[in-house]
Amino acid sequence: MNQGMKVIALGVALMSSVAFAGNGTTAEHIEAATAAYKQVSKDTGYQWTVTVQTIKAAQKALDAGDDQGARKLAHEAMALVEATRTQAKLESENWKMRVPK
Amino acid sequence: MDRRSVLKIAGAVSAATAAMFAVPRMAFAAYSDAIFKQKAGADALQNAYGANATTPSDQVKLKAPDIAENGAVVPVSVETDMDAESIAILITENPSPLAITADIPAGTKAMVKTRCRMGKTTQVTAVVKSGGKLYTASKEVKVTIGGCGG
Amino acid sequence: MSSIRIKAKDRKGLVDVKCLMKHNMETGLRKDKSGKKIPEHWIQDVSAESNGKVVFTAAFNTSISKDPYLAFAFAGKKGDSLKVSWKDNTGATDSAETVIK
Amino acid sequence: MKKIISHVAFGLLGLSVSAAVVAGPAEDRAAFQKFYENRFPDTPVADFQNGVYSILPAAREQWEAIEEFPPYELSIERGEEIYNKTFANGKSLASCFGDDGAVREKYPHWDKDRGMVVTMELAINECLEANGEKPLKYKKGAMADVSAFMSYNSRGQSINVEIPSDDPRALAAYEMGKEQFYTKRGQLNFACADCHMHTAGMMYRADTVSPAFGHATSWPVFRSKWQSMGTLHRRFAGCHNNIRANPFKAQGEEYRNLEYFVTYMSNGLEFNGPAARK
Repeated sequence: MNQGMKVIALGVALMSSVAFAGNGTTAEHIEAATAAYKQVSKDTGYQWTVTVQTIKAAQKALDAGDDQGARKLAHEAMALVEATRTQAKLESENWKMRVPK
Repeated sequence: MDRRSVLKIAGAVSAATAAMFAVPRMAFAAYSDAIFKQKAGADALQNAYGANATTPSDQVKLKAPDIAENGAVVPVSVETDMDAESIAILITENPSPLAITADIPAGTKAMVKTRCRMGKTTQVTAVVKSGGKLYTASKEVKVTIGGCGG
Repeated sequence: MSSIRIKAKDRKGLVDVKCLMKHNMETGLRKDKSGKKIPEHWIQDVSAESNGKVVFTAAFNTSISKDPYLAFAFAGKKGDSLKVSWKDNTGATDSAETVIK
Repeated sequence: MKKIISHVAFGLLGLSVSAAVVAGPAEDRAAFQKFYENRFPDTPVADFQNGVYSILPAAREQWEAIEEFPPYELSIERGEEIYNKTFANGKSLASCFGDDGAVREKYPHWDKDRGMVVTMELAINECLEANGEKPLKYKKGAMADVSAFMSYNSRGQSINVEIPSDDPRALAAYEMGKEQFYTKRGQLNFACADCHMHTAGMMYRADTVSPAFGHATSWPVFRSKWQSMGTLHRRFAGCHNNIRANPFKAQGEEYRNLEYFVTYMSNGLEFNGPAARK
């Protein structure tokens, strides 16, 4: 798990450029969120349930022709990925504080 | 609980199943929709006991939790020292409130324990029929939605 | 094997009986995965006989929990027989017999 | 004066160094158990094996009413049948675990040859597969029944999980379980320890959370919420889902090591499964 942490900084750098650039099609935004989701899974060894649910919702919205809604959800999924990373980063040290001495 | 006793009972039960093929002579209390499908407890009592005037009595001992751990399985027990002919349990907020009637023949203790379903926070009433009259004890059972599903 | 488990114990002339009856006790309100209502199916009547004499009868509504539990007590003694039977709304019946301990 | 200070400093340094050196599983466990004993001074230590009922008298009464004729007895019977069923090769689970399967105290244990934690449920499936039988699903159903039967026959055995000091991989597995227990996960940002240690006994909406001391003792359980039997790993997964973290695979390395840690923390209590829970 610790070696995963080292990859995190790189991962954050990679994804932020795609996610919040605002250009590109909505499908591309969903793709980017999916890729980021897979990457964070690999890096941290775990995942939030809501992230994949949000990606699925984005795809569903896009399929239903709701481009704006889909884009919003894709960005939300990206934010969840980032939050997952931040949590893992903080927790790589913080968990030790909860151990009773 | 002692594990051996359970294994023994299991053995006794399976031995008994062999005798089961003969159709048993049933002596059931005769469930009836006219009693149990009533939407009002008073109507259910009227149809079950021919009366629905009730008197609260501290001789009716009702045991049910203040807060149910799980509304699907709420332990309820009713007991009385009165000379009872029948015991019933009403769960006011259920679609049909009457949950159970138990007939108590001579020589049987005026007591019944079971587990009930409660859809939401509800008044639970124990009814004891004694000398043709109905005596009751009630309490509220809180049914909550838990925080931890899993 | 019978659907009924009985524990019956003589405690100074009073026999403590505890029964557990395996039965789904369908309320008729539940829906299955396809959204179809599961028809009501529940034990309506329970009867207990000791040495051929009825010692307890009860009628259940659908508000009795799944795998119903029933406890009662009657004047009897060790070595007596005890038979517990149920009948559900489809007309199905089952019974089990034990010797009081 | 200077001398005194340096002595004190040296003394402190020495203390902290020695503490760092000896702080291993045994010290972890002592501190863990002490935490709960301080938090719940009214609970006799041995009673922690009864989960939330050890700290919640009102719920305990309902639990005791359920235990009068617990729904898991049917599971024990089913488990016994499966346990004694003859395999195609003429053997049975009894060939692996003895006539009554009273082997709960042997699990979880560190398997040095394979370099992994072996749990009872894993061992059950390995016995099945070694004899050409189909393995069982780990979370519920037949596996929970067999586990219930074996646990029942093992009631009263003391929990005495060992972390062998001659194999650093065992300590690493323990440490992984420990990290799991204390690390915040999921969108709700909870660690096992947040609920079941630091706020144990407090309410989360309508539920009081159980103390983790004693968590591993009573499995499998019949949970009213499930209306069925489930194994410890089913519950682990349920908890992870609750905090919106993807659960790990039942009997995967993560949960086996978590079981290793949690059970080790309850050393000194007794195995008392199966049990009824809300």
